[in-house]
Amino acid sequence: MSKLEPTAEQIKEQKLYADMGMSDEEFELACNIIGRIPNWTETGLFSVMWSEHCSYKNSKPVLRKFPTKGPQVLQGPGEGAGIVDIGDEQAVVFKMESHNHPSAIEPYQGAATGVGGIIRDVFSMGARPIAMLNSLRFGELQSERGKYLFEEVVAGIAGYGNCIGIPTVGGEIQFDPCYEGNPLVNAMCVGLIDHKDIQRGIAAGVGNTVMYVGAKTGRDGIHGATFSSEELSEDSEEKRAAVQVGDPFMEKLLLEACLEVVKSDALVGIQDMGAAGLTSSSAEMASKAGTGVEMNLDLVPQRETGMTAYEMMLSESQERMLIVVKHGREEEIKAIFDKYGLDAVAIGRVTDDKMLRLLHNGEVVAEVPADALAEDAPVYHKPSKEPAYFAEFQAIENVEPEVADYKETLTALLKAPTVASKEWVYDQYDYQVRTNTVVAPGSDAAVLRVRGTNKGLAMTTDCNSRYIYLDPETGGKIAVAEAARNIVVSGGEPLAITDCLNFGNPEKPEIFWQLEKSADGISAACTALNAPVIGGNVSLYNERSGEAVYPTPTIGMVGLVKDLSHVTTQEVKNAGDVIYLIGDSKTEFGGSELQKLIHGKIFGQAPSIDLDVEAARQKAILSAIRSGLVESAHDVSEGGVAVALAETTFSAKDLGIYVTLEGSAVTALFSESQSRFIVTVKEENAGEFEDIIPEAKKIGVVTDDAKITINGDAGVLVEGTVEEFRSAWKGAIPCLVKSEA
Amino acid sequence: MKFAVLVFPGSNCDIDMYHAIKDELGEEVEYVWHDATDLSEFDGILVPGGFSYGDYLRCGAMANQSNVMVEVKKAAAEGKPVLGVCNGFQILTEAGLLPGALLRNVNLKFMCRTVQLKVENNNTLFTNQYEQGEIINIPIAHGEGNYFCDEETLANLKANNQIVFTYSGENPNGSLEDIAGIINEQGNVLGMMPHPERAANEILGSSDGLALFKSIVKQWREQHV
Amino acid sequence: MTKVKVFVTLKESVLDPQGAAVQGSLAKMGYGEVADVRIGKYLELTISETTRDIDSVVKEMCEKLLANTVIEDYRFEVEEEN
Amino acid sequence: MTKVKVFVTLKESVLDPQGAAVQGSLAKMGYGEVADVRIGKYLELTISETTRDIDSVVKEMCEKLLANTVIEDYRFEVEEEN
Ligand SMILES: Nc1ncnc2c1ncn2[C@@H]1O[C@H](COP(=O)(O)OP(=O)(O)O)[C@@H](O)[C@H]1O
Ligand SMILES: [Mg+2]
Repeated sequence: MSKLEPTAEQIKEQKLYADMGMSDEEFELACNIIGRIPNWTETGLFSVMWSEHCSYKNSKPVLRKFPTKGPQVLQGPGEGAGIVDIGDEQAVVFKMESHNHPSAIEPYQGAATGVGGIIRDVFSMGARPIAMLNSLRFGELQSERGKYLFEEVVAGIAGYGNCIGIPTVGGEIQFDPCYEGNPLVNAMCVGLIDHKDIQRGIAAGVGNTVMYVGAKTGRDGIHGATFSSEELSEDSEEKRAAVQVGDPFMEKLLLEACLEVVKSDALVGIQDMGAAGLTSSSAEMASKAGTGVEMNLDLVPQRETGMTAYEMMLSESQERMLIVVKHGREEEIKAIFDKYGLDAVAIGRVTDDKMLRLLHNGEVVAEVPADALAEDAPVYHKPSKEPAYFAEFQAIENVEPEVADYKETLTALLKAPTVASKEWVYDQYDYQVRTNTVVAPGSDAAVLRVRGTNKGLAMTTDCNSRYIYLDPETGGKIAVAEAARNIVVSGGEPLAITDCLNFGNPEKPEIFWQLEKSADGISAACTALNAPVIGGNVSLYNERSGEAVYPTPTIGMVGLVKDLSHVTTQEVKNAGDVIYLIGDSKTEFGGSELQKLIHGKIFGQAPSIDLDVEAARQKAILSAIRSGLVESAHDVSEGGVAVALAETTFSAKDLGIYVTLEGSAVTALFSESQSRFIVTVKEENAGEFEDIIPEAKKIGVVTDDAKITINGDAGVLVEGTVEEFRSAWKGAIPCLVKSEA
Repeated sequence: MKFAVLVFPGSNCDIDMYHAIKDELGEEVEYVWHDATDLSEFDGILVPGGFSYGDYLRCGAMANQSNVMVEVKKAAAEGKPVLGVCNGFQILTEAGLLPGALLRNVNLKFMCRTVQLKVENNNTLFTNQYEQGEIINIPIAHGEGNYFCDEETLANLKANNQIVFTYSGENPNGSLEDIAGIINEQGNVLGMMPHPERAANEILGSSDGLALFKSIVKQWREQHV
Repeated sequence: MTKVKVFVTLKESVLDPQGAAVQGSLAKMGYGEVADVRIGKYLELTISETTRDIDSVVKEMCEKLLANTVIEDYRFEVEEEN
Repeated sequence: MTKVKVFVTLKESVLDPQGAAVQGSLAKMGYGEVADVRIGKYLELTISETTRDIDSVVKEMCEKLLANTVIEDYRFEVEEEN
């Protein structure tokens, strides 16, 4: 395999760097930094570290907009994962990451290794991973390929998460044609840590030892980060180096060993080898510490023979970590990894010259300033331009669609895959392992208890990308607000968010505009709802054959449930309870499920949102929950009030609802106006509840007949048994997956 | 009473088992690593669920090669209670401590949900706190829980009353005769796919599993006072 | 180095849901002529020089680990050394 | 009826976590001479009389369903009809 590598001159003259995704200017910059033409290995180091995936060179200016501070934030963006205080010297650690392009090529392994990667980010901070969530986007399950991608991605997430023994407790899935060729697979991991155990990825202390731990390095995933920073095309399959295969068993051992190692004061720094593997971990750890790192690649555990320095440095083999250990104490650390049967090999040392220096076969094969790789990537302020469609959509007036049969329409909405039950999916996830899952998938946010305390953690992922496509700024606000609503109705108080910005090609000004505007919206909502951004991930170039996906900045939010007695779920609890609707239903159908159902596409204005109203309402609802007045709570999202009401009955035992909605029927039933909630309260608590939320409107009662009855101003709008609606809602996805195209 | 929770590389329900015993049952319990060579200090052996050795090759196959399994066989022969749950059940069948084998679920998918079990035999050291025929809610979480054995073995299981739990209503995985849990002939080794340790506290949805552990302790106390 | 190929298959009497699923998919895809599919494992072992008798060593490994003889059959082929 | 045996194996450079774990177990069990284990799938297809060319039909099925050619290689043997 070791064919002759091109010389520095050849790289320059034949512009070989271009194949690695480097521009002429970038190559020139690299030459200037090191004062000569980089050799093949060095060119590889620059190209991968300066890829969008590693350097955020196109998205940095946008990310700077995010509010990242707050008294609760212990670690903001910049490390493997962000950290938020939850009291009692404990903290929660979380982050979300994409694995879109690998999943488009090999959905099972792509999704599985995505899960593995984000778990490593969390335990490399010293935290015990306690839960996984995900956010997925697919085409509409009409084509065989589309179904295959969906089934395999879900199986991959399940396969990895179940095996490693971290419960997958929540997520969200939307189906739209724009994701057909470029599905989105975002995985989020939440961990728990004691303040004293918090680790950082630094190579501090000149003379300390750099150790390689975990799986052996192979030729898999070489240039993965670069690949993620390009559009998908027909020849993507060929372009891809060997696909990475996840080994959750190896990762389980690595996880347990690392959590033992972080208790040792011999450990100085730890970082996972994610994108750009050995290169990014070593360069970043040195750069953060203001040191250099020298590594002898002959010592790197290798799975294949004859690997070159270039291949080793750019490999993205999974389940590996780089750690820095106090000089002289390597054996203690090695003993811990030995117990788990893992490789732990000293491969280098920390130096004082700020260089990343690589030795191979007795020669220095690369010598590059660590900062140049980790910090000095060029930053681009891409041109931004409002797309023509936006003005067109804004000019369309909000009108109420015509609906002939309300019951039929509600049933059709419940069957729409985006609204339908996701049980087919989460049935495949072990959401209970570790026995902390108090609220399992199926309600709004998942809630886990914090063992040994009376606290809980609520968590959710949300993003209605249709609204964001229509109006990125408003849609960005809604995404954060919706996540917060899900936390609040579950009894939690939002702590912070992580985000995953999935967009098309940022070199197109219209795409960059979407990115910018939605970041503005997200920032505004985070500020209003007191939920700073503590980390995230950017995935650009989500396009297939020139068609971009909807702008999809997924939000992952974690909230604190101060007392487990506050935990609230969406299903109604007792016959006779009063049902309240909070918030007005306006003529807002842009991007709604109803619009999609009727027209087969979305257009017009996104629903409006007033962040002050949103914040005040969320506060009021949380305070009513904490006062013990609330039996069930649910936010209104896709499909409007009718869908939300129906959902409150689906896991209730033999209960039904009888409600009367005011105003124009279609709007009352199906509008997607924001900041609305459905809450049930025991009759005897109604007065006290109304004192806390005077704007709450009594719309009906919980019944014991397992029927859904929704009346309008002029009589019955929808009437049927819970069972008929439930079976439509539950059966939709299994039916789509099985049916032939 | 003192319990051992075995830990193999890749076990992941070990802490669930540990906490069910310690926090919910209030008995003594310790983790025991797979290379242990002595289990004599323990009164009961718990083989937890998870993915020992990744469940690569075949569920439970590699775990069965561990040192500690020699000791488990010894403990079983001495009549100590041995409980295998999920992957633990698979390991016990691989070890030959229980007959039959567990195949892939008929729908070929991993399944996580709470199912109803029927107590088919309450006259065992694991089930004396249940009513005969009682229906209990216990979670399952497995991809290979489809119990299989040959006809002769099945006839024996029936004749000796070794079928302890069956799935009631829905059979989630295609198990022969709806079998969810079986006991050995001597009556001291139980294997089951559902997770009683996950049903030990109402806050997690059910506490129906607790009676199983209470049964073990009751019997042991009766014999050791 | 000796290469050994081990084939592990489910016994005739044991149901093979995975094989049945594949057969069903093939039929849907237009391969109705595939009447039956059975899925097993195929292992390639690379064995370095040993003083032991390869056949009996491999048999032992199969019995102890590679196959579960309650539900599976196995057979193996030892390739010429090279 | 024609019997076809299909062997699906992971590509050379693709990690085989199963094989690695089995090799580790065998070593612990005292079979240190097993230097490498790779695990693949072994399928037996029973094909009823067909007018199509068996070789090309099987190849098609492998490409479309039986092997995941992104990470796997396959080969097959057609047995004598009987
Ligand atoms: N990919 C997934 N993985 C796990 N759980 C999921 C997934 N998608 C949806 N769910 C669960 O299904 C329930 C409904 O999801 P969703 O309709 O997105 O809720 P909401 O509108 O309240 O955000 C939630 O409990 C959610 O966690
Ligand atoms: Mg919700």
